[in-house]
Amino acid sequence: MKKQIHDFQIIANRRVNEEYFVLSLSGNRQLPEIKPGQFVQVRVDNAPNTFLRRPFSVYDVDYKKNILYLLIQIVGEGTRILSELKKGEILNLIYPLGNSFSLPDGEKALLIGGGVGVAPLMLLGRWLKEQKKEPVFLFGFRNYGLLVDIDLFTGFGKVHIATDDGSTGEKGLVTQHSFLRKVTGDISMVYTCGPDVMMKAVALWAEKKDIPCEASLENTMACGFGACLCCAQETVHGILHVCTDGPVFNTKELIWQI
Amino acid sequence: MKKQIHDFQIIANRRVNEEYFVLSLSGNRQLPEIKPGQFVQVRVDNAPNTFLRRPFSVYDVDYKKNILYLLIQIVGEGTRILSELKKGEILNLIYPLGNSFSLPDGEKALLIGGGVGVAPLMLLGRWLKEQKKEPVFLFGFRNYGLLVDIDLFTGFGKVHIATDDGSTGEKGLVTQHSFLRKVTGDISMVYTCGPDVMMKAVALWAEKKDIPCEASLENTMACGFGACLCCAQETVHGILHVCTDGPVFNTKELIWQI
Amino acid sequence: MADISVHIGDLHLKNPVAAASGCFGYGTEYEDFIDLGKLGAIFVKGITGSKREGNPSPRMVETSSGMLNSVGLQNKGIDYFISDIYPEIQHYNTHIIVNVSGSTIEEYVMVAEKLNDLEKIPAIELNISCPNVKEGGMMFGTHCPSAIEVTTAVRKVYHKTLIVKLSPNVTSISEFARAVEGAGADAVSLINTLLGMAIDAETQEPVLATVTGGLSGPAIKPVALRMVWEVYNSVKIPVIGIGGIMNATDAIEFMLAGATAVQIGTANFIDPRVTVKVINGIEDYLVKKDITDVNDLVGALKIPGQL
Amino acid sequence: MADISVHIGDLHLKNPVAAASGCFGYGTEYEDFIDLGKLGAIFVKGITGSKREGNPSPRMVETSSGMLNSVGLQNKGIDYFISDIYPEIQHYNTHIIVNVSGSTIEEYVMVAEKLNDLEKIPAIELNISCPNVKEGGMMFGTHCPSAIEVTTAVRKVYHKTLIVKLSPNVTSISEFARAVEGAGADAVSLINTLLGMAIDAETQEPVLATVTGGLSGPAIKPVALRMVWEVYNSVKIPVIGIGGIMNATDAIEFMLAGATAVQIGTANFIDPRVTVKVINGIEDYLVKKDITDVNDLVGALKIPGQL
Ligand SMILES: Cc1cc2nc3c(=O)[nH]c(=O)nc-3n(C[C@H](O)[C@H](O)[C@H](O)COP(=O)(O)OP(=O)(O)OC[C@H]3O[C@@H](n4cnc5c(N)ncnc54)[C@H](O)[C@@H]3O)c2cc1C
Ligand SMILES: Cc1cc2nc3c(=O)[nH]c(=O)nc-3n(C[C@H](O)[C@H](O)[C@H](O)COP(=O)(O)OP(=O)(O)OC[C@H]3O[C@@H](n4cnc5c(N)ncnc54)[C@H](O)[C@@H]3O)c2cc1C
Ligand SMILES: Cc1cc2nc3c(=O)[nH]c(=O)nc-3n(C[C@H](O)[C@H](O)[C@H](O)COP(=O)(O)O)c2cc1C
Ligand SMILES: Cc1cc2nc3c(=O)[nH]c(=O)nc-3n(C[C@H](O)[C@H](O)[C@H](O)COP(=O)(O)O)c2cc1C
Ligand code: FES
Ligand code: FES
Repeated sequence: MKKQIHDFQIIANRRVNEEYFVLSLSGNRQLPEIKPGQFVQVRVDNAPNTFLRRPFSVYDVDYKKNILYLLIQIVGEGTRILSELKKGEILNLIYPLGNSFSLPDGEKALLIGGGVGVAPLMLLGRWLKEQKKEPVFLFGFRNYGLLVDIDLFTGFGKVHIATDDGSTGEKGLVTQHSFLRKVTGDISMVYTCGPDVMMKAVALWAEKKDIPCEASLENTMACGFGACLCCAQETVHGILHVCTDGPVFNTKELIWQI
Repeated sequence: MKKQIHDFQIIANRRVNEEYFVLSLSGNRQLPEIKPGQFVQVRVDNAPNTFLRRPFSVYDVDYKKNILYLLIQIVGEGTRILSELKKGEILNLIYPLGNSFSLPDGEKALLIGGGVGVAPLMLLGRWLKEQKKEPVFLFGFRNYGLLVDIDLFTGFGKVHIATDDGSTGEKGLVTQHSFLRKVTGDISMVYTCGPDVMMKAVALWAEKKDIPCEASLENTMACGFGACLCCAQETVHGILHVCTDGPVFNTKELIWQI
Repeated sequence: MADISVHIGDLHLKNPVAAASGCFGYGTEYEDFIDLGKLGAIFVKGITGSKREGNPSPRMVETSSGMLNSVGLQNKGIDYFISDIYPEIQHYNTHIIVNVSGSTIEEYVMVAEKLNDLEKIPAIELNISCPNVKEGGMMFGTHCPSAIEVTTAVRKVYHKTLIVKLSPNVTSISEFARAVEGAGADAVSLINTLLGMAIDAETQEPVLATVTGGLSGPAIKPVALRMVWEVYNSVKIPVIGIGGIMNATDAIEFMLAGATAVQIGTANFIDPRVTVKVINGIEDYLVKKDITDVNDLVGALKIPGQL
Repeated sequence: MADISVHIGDLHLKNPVAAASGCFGYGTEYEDFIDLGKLGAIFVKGITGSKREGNPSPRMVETSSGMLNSVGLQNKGIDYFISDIYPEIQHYNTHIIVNVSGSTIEEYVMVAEKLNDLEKIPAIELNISCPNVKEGGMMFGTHCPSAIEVTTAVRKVYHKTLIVKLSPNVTSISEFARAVEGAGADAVSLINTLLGMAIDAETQEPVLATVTGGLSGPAIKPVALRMVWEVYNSVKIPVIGIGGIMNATDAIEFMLAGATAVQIGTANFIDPRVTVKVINGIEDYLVKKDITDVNDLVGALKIPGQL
């Protein structure tokens, strides 16, 4: 898919919770096909300290309405400024970037997300369902207040939840969730996105269960389209780049940085 | 007067014409006395390329309502961003800075301004009238569309106008205005603010007529309060600084840069 | 319309705007965004004698109006370039200039020699200023005798246009410019990145895995402009200006300071179409200023009080 | 509460935060904004043997995340300082450190000698790195034998704490640090401004009347941090870190890199209260990190993989 650079209009900025918001972006031309796992590079204007673009996974796409959704957590100046943008304001995007998740062999797939790492799993869930697969979600959040659009995810498959404080779902880490203990042979693929430690634990679990596992990684990115070689990821094939060879990697190929 | 640094709330941003706007700023404490000719240093937030503060003369002060007014021309990024600020937004100011215009010996004073250089002449006009003096204004603008608040100035004294294209008032430069040819002995002081060339011509005219003349100068300023020594102005007393020794200078003391 | 073509030694560029090495991949990465044929030249990324993995992650951190990188010359080596990359890019309707790096003089010479034979590579840029490799790299660019030695050695074997890229991390960059001019360089390009560092106060660790990295972007523009002006006043060969160029005005400033051409690096990451925008902007400027030949800008800086 | 006092040689500072020379006047300019007694020290503006007018206007231009200045050591000379300024500022409840400049070694020596006798001036900072004067200034800071010579000469006559301020416009700043350490300096401070230039593409003229000027502000922070870290690893005397510090986090980064104290320059123009905010921010950081002595931060940078 040809990479594009365009202005989008913000048609909604929905605050999901204290830390997260969803930007609904509408372009003035038909969106190209965007695959689950792909990301965009957003230029943050009017910001003294955000010189480079900011990468965000595509949360969801509505081709009929021609809307692209981003789920964003406020962590620094760039995301704070984005969180304050109003309907009608313009955002410049480079997209679609990166590779994408692959189709599972079997029917059932487990999508494990932590915090804002649930972002790429929405579009992935939608796609899996369209492909007549059966996604099951397992999400970890710090607490009830940080839950994200569970009703929407439920539209694609069952959602299991763990919270650090047990304020909803099971108490504890997502990787300690009882659902994982009950998994039998019917899960043909695990997808994961979230904090590194979580993804590593998920990858280990999947390896033990002998289920293929794909993880969506982050890295510091200057360009996002393969030109700067800044987003280095060690793999069994040598150093690859998260923005072009990823962000989705088969976890067996990864040499994780500690 | 002690220099202060405070946040002000924008209570109005009035577009005067295509290029100029007036910010009405309200502090949450009583304004100190601000003398005509003094200026403020404004921090421009959310601007990638305006690292330093921007200096603006005080256009007017309303002590009763505790409002400070700035008249600003859009010339670059900083002033553009200021022009887009909305009611309720916050602006950080250092003020009051610089010296001020002095009282004329006689009654009648001539205030000659060009373009946005009329800014300090509003507060000066108000003050002169309060001091029972008789200010007369002579203003030059590029054209009718760029006129600034003439009705307000008229409240303090008669206003004569020249425009480059003759769209209102006399056609030509302000220094060619017929009013200057008619001046007899009754003008005891000339004040001027505007482009350098205009102020030089005014100073020359005043010198010929043997009328004392004060000019409000600009310079590139990093601090605005005497700490950086960047705003150097050559004078007969050696190099002085526009932000502390000025911005108002007796034109006889100046060695103008060409 | 104004003539915007320039010469770097024998090399004719259709316009003075090139993409900087390490910031433009092999050009292919930008084909979706712009017509590469519009560029004056593409300086492809640093190539070494054999494959290099580059440095560990993190390799990048944003700084005020700039970024630090410690990529460290990741590339698959000259032979892979010749066998696998060159065939894919030789059709470009612009000059491909290869940025050559090495740890030893022999490595530079070997790579240069091999590039001699590639018909569509009319020039090389000797990178004696990479701050991100342990051996060689910047050492050659911060020690004058070494700079002379490597330039002389490459000049002996390389018969096309030889550009030497200078390091700003020196006391006198014009001393190096004069030295490599004397050693046979056809042009100098400057500046490479300034050696910098970033620290994470939370973790109390350096942000980059290599601790230090190279600073690029608008933060370094004032230093780059000054160095271009110094070098322009010290050598007779053409100067290629690099450092923090974000738009046409920046590029014009470099030309006024003495650059015959410019390279744009970091700005491509933020706007992959920036090179073409700069070309258009230079044309607009020439029209507005009624200048018929872009070469009239080169070193045209007017110093008040000087004739 | 954490102990935030530090030592620079024999000099005890109540906290590691000082105002940088040339950016803080004689302190008086900031009395309306902050309690000067809160500062670790004030480095007052550069003083020379006799009165200097400084450079013509314009002396300043804003750049991306920074500014260029070419003030050029405007001051009324050491005798005026002693007779007219010193009496006005000697009551400050903080250390006043005088930044000493000159065109010749004799000038440096003469000024230093006269400052010896001022009871309330416990230290001087030799400015061998001013890029904005034609003679002397940066020459001493970019030529190692001269740096040694001037330091040695001043050391002979000056008996209190001698700080030498280094220029970043050199190939190896640690070479200079070691040299002046050997010549008797009690501490080094770095960095002074990077030599830069700005051009107005409209007028095709340099923006500054002196053509070049000194770059300061956050743009130079990565370079300054790197140099502080290099110098910290090369000398035994304390290092004072300077360059682009805008807030407490920046100051802490410098301390982690090896600075025993820091100076804040340009940031004072934007927020005249910044020094006090940085002091408070360092205290908050120590509490949060459960560190009881600020000196534990100095050079505490953890390099992963190194012990
Ligand atoms: C492929 C990819 C997809 C991502 N998808 C999402 C998403 O869907 N939703 C979401 O909220 N976040 C996502 N992120 C992370 C997001 O890019 C960062 O949170 C954001 O760039 C921080 O910007 P800031 O200015 O607010 O923070 P800064 O003030 O710049 O930094 C705050 C923190 O964010 C980290 N960070 C800053 N820049 C980057 C960068 N370029 N890449 C990675 N980390 C960075 C910093 O190390 C720091 O810890 C994704 C990152 C990548 C690489
Ligand atoms: C004492 C004083 C009082 C002033 N009063 C007013 C006023 O009442 N109303 C008004 O509209 N303008 C006034 N100015 C001018 C005003 O400060 C500049 O127009 C403004 O700083 C430009 O900011 P910018 O970011 O929009 O422009 P930039 O993009 O920074 O520059 C645009 C132009 O403005 C000039 N400029 C930029 N910064 C400064 C500066 N710090 N000092 C002087 N010139 C500068 C530049 O040289 C350039 O020509 C005053 C200036 C001074 C020194
Ligand atoms: C990510 C990155 C990689 C770079 N790699 C190289 C390289 O391989 N060879 C080289 O000579 N310069 C390299 N450079 C330096 C640039 O070519 C250029 O000299 C520098 O970035 C300054 O220009 P800029 O500010 O426009 O980026 C690299 C710069 C960056 C940012
Ligand atoms: C306007 C200005 C004037 C300066 N004058 C002096 C000086 O007289 N002596 C000196 O040693 N350094 C001088 N400096 C350099 C500063 O002390 C400091 O080293 C430099 O600005 C970097 O720090 P900063 O980025 O915090 O400003 C001056 C800097 C500025 C901006
Ligand atoms: S971010 Fe530039 S190559 Fe990946
Ligand atoms: S602007 Fe700093 S002294 Fe005048």
